[in-house]
Amino acid sequence: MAGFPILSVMLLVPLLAAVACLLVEARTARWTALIATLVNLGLGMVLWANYDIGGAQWQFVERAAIFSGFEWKLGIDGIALMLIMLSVFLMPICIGASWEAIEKRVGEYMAAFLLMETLMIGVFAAQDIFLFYIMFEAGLIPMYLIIGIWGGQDRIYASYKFFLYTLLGSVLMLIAMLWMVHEAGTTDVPTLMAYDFDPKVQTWLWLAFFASFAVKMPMWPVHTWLPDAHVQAPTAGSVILAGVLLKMGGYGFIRFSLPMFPEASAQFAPLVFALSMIAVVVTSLIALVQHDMKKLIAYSSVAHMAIVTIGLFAFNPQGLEGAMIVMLSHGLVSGALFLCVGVIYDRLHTREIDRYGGLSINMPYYALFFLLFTMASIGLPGTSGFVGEFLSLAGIYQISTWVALVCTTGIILGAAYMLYLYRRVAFGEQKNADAAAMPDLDKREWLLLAPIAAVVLWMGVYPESFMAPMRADIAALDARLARAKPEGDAHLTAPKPKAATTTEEHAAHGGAH
Amino acid sequence: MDFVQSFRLTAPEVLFSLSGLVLLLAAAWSRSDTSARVITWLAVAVMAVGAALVAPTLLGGASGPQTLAFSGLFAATAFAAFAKLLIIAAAAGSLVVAPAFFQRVGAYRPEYPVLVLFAVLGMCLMVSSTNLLTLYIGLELNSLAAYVLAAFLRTDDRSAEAGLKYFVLGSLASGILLFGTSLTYGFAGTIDFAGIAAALNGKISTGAIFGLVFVFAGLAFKISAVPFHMWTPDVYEGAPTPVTAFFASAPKVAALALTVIVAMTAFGHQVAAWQPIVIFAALASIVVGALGAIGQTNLKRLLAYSSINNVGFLLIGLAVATPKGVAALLTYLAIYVAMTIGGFVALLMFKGADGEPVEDLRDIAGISRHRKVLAACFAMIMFSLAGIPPLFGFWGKFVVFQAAVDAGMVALAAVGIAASVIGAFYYLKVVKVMYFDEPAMKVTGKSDWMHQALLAICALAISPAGYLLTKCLDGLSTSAAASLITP
Amino acid sequence: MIGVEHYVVVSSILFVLGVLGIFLNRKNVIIILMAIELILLSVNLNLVAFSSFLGDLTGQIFAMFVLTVAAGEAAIGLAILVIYFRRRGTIAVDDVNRMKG
Amino acid sequence: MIQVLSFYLFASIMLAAGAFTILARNPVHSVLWLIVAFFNAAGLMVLAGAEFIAMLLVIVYVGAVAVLFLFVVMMLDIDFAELRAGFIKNFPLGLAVALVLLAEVVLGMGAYQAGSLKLGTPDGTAAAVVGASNIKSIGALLYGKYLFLFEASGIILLVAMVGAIVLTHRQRGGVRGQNIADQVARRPEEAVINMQPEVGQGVKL
Amino acid sequence: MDPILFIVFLPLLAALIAGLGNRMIGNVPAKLVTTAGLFISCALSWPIFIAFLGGNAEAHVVPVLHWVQSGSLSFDWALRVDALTAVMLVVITTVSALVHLYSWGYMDEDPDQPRFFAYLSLFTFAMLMLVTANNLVQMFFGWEGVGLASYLLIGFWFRKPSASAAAIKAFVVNRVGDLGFMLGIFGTFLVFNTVSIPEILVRAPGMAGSTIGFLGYRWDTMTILCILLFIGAMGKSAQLGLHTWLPDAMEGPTPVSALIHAATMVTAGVFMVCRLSPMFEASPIALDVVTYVGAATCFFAATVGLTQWDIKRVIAYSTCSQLGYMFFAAGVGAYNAAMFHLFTHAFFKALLFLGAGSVIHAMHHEQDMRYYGGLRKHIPLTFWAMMAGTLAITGVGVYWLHAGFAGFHSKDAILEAAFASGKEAGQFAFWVGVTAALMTSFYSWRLIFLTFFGKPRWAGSEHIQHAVHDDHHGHDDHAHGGTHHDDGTAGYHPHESPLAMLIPLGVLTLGAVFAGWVFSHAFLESAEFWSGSIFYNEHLMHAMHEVPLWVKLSATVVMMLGLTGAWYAYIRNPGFPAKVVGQIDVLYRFVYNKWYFDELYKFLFVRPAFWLGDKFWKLGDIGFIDRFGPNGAAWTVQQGTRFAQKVQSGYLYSYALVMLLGLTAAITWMMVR
Repeated sequence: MAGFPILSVMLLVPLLAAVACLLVEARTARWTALIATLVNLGLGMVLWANYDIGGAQWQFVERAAIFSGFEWKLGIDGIALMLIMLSVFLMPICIGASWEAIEKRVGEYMAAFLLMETLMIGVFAAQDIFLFYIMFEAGLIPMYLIIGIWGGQDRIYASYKFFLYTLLGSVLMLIAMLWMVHEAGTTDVPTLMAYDFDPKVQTWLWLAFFASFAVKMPMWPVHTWLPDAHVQAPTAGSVILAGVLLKMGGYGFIRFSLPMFPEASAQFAPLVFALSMIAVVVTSLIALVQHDMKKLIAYSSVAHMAIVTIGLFAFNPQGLEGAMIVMLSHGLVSGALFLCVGVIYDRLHTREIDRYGGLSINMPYYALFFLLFTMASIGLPGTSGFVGEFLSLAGIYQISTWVALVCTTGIILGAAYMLYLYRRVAFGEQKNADAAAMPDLDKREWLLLAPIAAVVLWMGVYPESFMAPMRADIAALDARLARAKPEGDAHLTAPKPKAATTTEEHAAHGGAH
Repeated sequence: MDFVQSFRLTAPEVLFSLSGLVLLLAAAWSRSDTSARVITWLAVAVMAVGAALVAPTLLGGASGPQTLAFSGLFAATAFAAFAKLLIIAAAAGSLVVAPAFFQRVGAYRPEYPVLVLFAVLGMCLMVSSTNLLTLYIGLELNSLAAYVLAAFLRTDDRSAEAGLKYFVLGSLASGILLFGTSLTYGFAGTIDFAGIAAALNGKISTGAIFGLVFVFAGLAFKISAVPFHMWTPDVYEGAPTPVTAFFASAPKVAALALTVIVAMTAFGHQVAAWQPIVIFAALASIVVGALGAIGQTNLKRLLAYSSINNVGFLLIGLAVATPKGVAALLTYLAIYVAMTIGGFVALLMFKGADGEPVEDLRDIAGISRHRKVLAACFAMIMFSLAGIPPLFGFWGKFVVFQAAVDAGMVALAAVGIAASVIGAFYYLKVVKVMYFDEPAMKVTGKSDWMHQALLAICALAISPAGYLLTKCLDGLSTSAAASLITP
Repeated sequence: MIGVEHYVVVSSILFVLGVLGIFLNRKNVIIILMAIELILLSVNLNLVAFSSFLGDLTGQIFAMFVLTVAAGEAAIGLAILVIYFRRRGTIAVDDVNRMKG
Repeated sequence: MIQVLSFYLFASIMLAAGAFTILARNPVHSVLWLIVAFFNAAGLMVLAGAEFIAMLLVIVYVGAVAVLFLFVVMMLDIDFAELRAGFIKNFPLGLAVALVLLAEVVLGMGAYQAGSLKLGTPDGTAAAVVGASNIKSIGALLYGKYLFLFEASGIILLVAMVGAIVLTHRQRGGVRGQNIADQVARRPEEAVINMQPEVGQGVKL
Repeated sequence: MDPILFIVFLPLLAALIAGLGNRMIGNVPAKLVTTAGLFISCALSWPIFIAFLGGNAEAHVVPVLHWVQSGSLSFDWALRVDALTAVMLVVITTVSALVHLYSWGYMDEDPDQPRFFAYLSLFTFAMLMLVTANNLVQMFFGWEGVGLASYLLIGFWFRKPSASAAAIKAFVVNRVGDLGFMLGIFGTFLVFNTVSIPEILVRAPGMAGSTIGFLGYRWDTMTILCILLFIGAMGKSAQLGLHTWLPDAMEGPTPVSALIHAATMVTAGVFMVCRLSPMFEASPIALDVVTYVGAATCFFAATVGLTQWDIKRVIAYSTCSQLGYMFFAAGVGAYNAAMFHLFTHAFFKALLFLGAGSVIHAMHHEQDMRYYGGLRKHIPLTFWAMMAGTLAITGVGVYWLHAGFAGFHSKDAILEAAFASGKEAGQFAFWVGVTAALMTSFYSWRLIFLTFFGKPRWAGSEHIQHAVHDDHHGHDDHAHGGTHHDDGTAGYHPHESPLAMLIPLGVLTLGAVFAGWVFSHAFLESAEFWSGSIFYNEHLMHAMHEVPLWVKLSATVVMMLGLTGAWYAYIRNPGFPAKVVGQIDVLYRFVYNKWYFDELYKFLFVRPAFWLGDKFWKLGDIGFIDRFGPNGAAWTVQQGTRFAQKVQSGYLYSYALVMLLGLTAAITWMMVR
């Protein structure tokens, strides 16, 4: 592997395929896109297989000083590896999901998706802060087009909202980055991660980064672009949006905000907690009253992302790893849920929950998959959702029991709205003849959902595969954060000597006879 | 006075004047369309030669006394060379697309390239000026040619109106500039930038301050910075499109370079005095440019506002008042020229079935369906103008804000960049119209190969591939800035 | 004794008159052109006065160039006015209003 | 004393003429007032010791520019009755702003106090040649130090000329010249056609 | 390969085969696979239990798979086998196997049988994972897994709106408990830095007296942890407050009710408390809480059970009530008694449910006891099975012989332990328990009398009419359907259930009759049997024997009273209940409506949730955030644009004016600077 610029190749493959897609007609474009994404998936596997767990923190590093002011520097750690894997895993599925649903301007559509893939991998692999920014921002363009061209009724509003909202969030981050680079004299992310900024300045820098990542996550109250974007985007667009784009916010926190500004992170943790708590409760309640499936899932995403943020700001390995797993899990699960919506949307062309009902009767396998992902979404143990949520919440409990309590109510509310959705879609009598006549999953849809289902279970039962590569990086981050770690409200006091005697008495009492 | 040395230093300008005269003669004797074309190409060739003459200055990073020609009236510094190259490129670009445009209405005449050539000459003087007089002569040479060019399509109502507005307001602006010049002369006792700088050091009299303000006001008109921007949308809309392309690019480069020269040399010790003005103008330009553009349906007007918007960002580079800021401004200018020329060329390619220009935003609805490449290029230009990475337009904003942040002007950078989001809105709108809306099928005309070629070049330059130029741009602009500001 | 300040005041007033001429007038573009000439005149007056009081001829040279340019400007301005009039049959400032927004 | 008197005379007449220039309803009057203003400005310049510029002003402006204005005014054949000089709506604002500007310039610079202006100090490179006349000194400078710009200003004039011609010069359209050869060569059989139209068909040309 | 692996994973395998194969493999193979799997599991479980009974088995842990390792938080998939687990294993696998078998008959006509059997097996797997958990998280896995299965099975007939509503209710209410459980796990991890149960139990006593922060207050460590965990147990075991899902869960097919909502899943809470008994022992306050909650539930559910008409609901409330017994037994420290009652209860309650199922089956899915009556002769085997169950639940037995039906041994032990504990809470629990026993006896006999005795009252039932109507449809004019038969049968002839249903009834009848007598020694008096798997309070066990005679006899006495009362009210003088009800109308309605818990919750939680959601959405997100955020910004920009366009008027003079304004402003600024 040594010397082979696998990350650059992974960026290049979809890029070239994107150009190719623009030039060929629909059928060929589909196949080109599929093959390219599969090739990238393959490369991702190679990457994972060759990733040396416990080896150097940054692996597959490539650098080329071909730009002024910043470098072409790529490299990954375990965290990035996992998110890259998520991206390359979801991409072929997205292409597959669009196979029949997209009929107009197929070449451009595929090109937009492939470009998106390049940029996503770029975001996670970039080791230069400005390269990261470029990739991070650039993703807006293809997504804007995807929502705007192939979206639903109100696509224009949604696409604008998506674009401008996220743009506004991230421009401030750019200023902060500029300042940091000026201060630290380097654009190298690993170096910056070890640079100690003045805690006073950290406050501002942190806020600037927060503006970007909070929007991207999205956190309450800057989440309102998400439901609109999701509802209007085509199925695959929603998948990629929920699956990967939202993760960029979390990735940003874990790669930038936390290691670069530990003190500010600690200082602002209460803010994050407050917003997250509100998000969990409020967006869950909102999800409860939605009539549009995608909107419901979108709101649930906000709630899940709040679990990510509290995990991240728990300042301990459980929280951090939990947050990462929630991100991965949510990427898969919400993606799959959007696919599930897409499956029936393709058949009936409505996302109105009330138009469906009793789908378990005519679409049993669909109902099964939908159920699995619903359960994963509400964090049923054994699915990926549980591991992440559990760790995140276990992490936050050590910092604040209040936050833990409020956010844990998310498991109740989550169950309520997801099951309510499931009930209205899959249970009950078949209300509409057209919905009742829908055929069950076809082969293509099986191929889309089954792999996700498999990974969801895999991650739920044996998350070690996913956590092992990240462990050292999380530990490093935890060590970095140690100095700013706030003391939790739940800390234990040693048993009082007097109490100890009572215990003994009690024990004696119990065992004397 | 060493004339040989002086002529050597002014070789491009001399070349432009002499060939301008020769071409004018040629124009006088042959009045056919073909000859106009030939003269156009000759003019472009002259510019190419001029560029070749300028280039060594830039590459050599010329600075200091040996760049002065004609008793110090003219300085062929690397800074000037950088600006000249951009000016020449922009002028040549807007020139080669002109014949096809005018030919349809039968209005193309050989004087056009000659006027452009003289305008370029004027701009070269501007960016090489070392004193207020050279500044004025260069400015007026450029302006006079520009007034004529604006009204060149004399059979067109809008063109005439554009010429009139441009002329009246331009004259007012040069009057303001001159008044400032006279005050500066009076209170500094000299018109040499170096002399002014020496005289206006430390605390200066209110008269000199007023001179400074008037001079900046006059220059602000030329670069169409708010609140001296009012002419821009009308003139850009009314002038023939190739002329608009020219206006939006070359004179802007010249005027900005000139502003930089004046600000950094003549008033180099008075940064505190002009900085707030520039900052205000910068932010106001960003905001007003964006706000004005949002309501537009005419694409030329929209691009006009966009240019106002961009000037705001460029001025941030100046407001920083450091060599780095100047270098950033130059870098941005280079990218800006590519974007602007590209944008207007694309605009020129929006033609109806009979070749009539399509300027209304609504008429390009859905052109992504039948003119894929054109739409893609225009969309790229729009995103680039909005400064969305990975398009190269981002880099311009990036360096400017980097300079600002490096100079400690974080608040300025933050406000500026936040305001840029407003601007993104209308660029998005254009893309939206082209990509999301149902086709209006108005743009059906064939494009000239020249247009296509030029658009391709510009599109390539602003594409992510443009980042490969960053090293080169950075090196050149840094040395150019250094040549201007000698510590 | 007449000092330079007198000249400055006079030329300032003239300058302001010229400026006023530009935007107070709404019927006749020609007047605007004349107002511009007034502005240039004020500048020249300033330059000459400064030149004289500084004992430096640069101001007068400058004034000469201003004169030259002003002549050229007048020619161009009138030419534009002529073609405008040809197209529109009016030179009322109020009518120079086809492009706005 | 006479200097002071003439200064105030010239200055006041000039300003009054300037005001009338912009206020006159008839453009012709405006031009004439403009000429008056120029003459008085020339007078002021003479007072300042710049004879050459003063003469130039009279020659160039009064002789050329003003006449050009007059010419255009006449040529355009404008209905002066319509051109009642009205004032714009925001006249008070404009006036106020202009006055503020004036006040600031005058007060700010301290120009209301005699002898208060602190001018710069020239480097002496452009000082008047001792003993030489104003015109000679200017000439020496113009063809010496400022030669380059002098040439450049020539190009300005050239551009102005070219521009003016390009804009205004036109071949009269719609004027049909006579081609006698064609007229002579025309034959009746080309001009007259005999047709036998069917009933109700009409003639197709 | 340890047999426990087969015991646990065979049901999973079977569930996967049946579930994924579904209609592809057909009904019979799916049923065969699952049922066979369970019987094998069952067959492997008994030897383990017997080995523990014989005292020749060691507690051991079988590792399966690494699960999670995050910082110091680490937990694996592992199967723990000890005496406590062994008890649960036999209960689960036995009842489950029998229920599988029973379902062959009961679900015979259902089109979705593979799905049903897959769910059942899946449930069994999850339950087994729960009881074999070696750490709290795996227990939670099982906890939630059984919740899922319960959800699926309650909603099995998902076309019925009530069924799917009940399913959601069950899941969500359980999640409320799980909230406590999760927080408990987090707290436990925080305190002990591990979630491994043995380690926690070893160190728990040492933690007494330490404090921990929770919600801004300092609490006694063990108290708060135990209470949090106990909230989880309350949810799963349907204790007062979180009980509302259990009666509704009867929407599921009756075998499900028997397996999940009587014998196994609902006892998970008791199991958990017993499993963590050393922890609870470290906190007297937590124990008191457990006692009071258990006692209150015991009483509450019994009162409601008195009034219900739906045969399954009566049994459901009875279950709820019995769970209360188990909890207060645990609360007073008699964990072994609790486990014993759990054990016996599993048999007789499963029997009651399956019997009820058999009745329902015979009565064509009519569940209202008002339309039963006189069934004794029509379905005698079911009758006798039900009788055995009722004798067991009411605790019929003879004190002096130390012999009686299953409930006699376990329930008496609980009451004695409560009395003997000497604690205030124990006294309270004792009296409540006795009262509840009286009511238990009454409603149990009421059920028997209403169902099997008296005259048929079937004619009023729509189900029956429906069935009759369908029967007659082919060959008879339906105009006279039902009116012909003055005997109240509406012409309907109930049939005894098929063999597949009767065999389980038979086996469980044996359990109901003998389980108490056979195992009471091991459970109640043998610390060796428990071998440390629970906190064995030997002191209390001794004290139990010392209680006064009247205490020992109290249960029997109240049983007799209840029986007599029921006989009087439903056989002797059938008009009597209506009269009594008429006199205590308010109280009756209060009890009949389940103390208005559902209404209260609907008012307190459900409606506000929807209302708030709607408000947060329409007023919060749309009306405020969007309106003043993005849309507000857009509006502001729009206004700015309009202004900019107005200024750009096209007039030269206004342009000049703007320039002049700019200039003047700059000058002014310079002057005032």
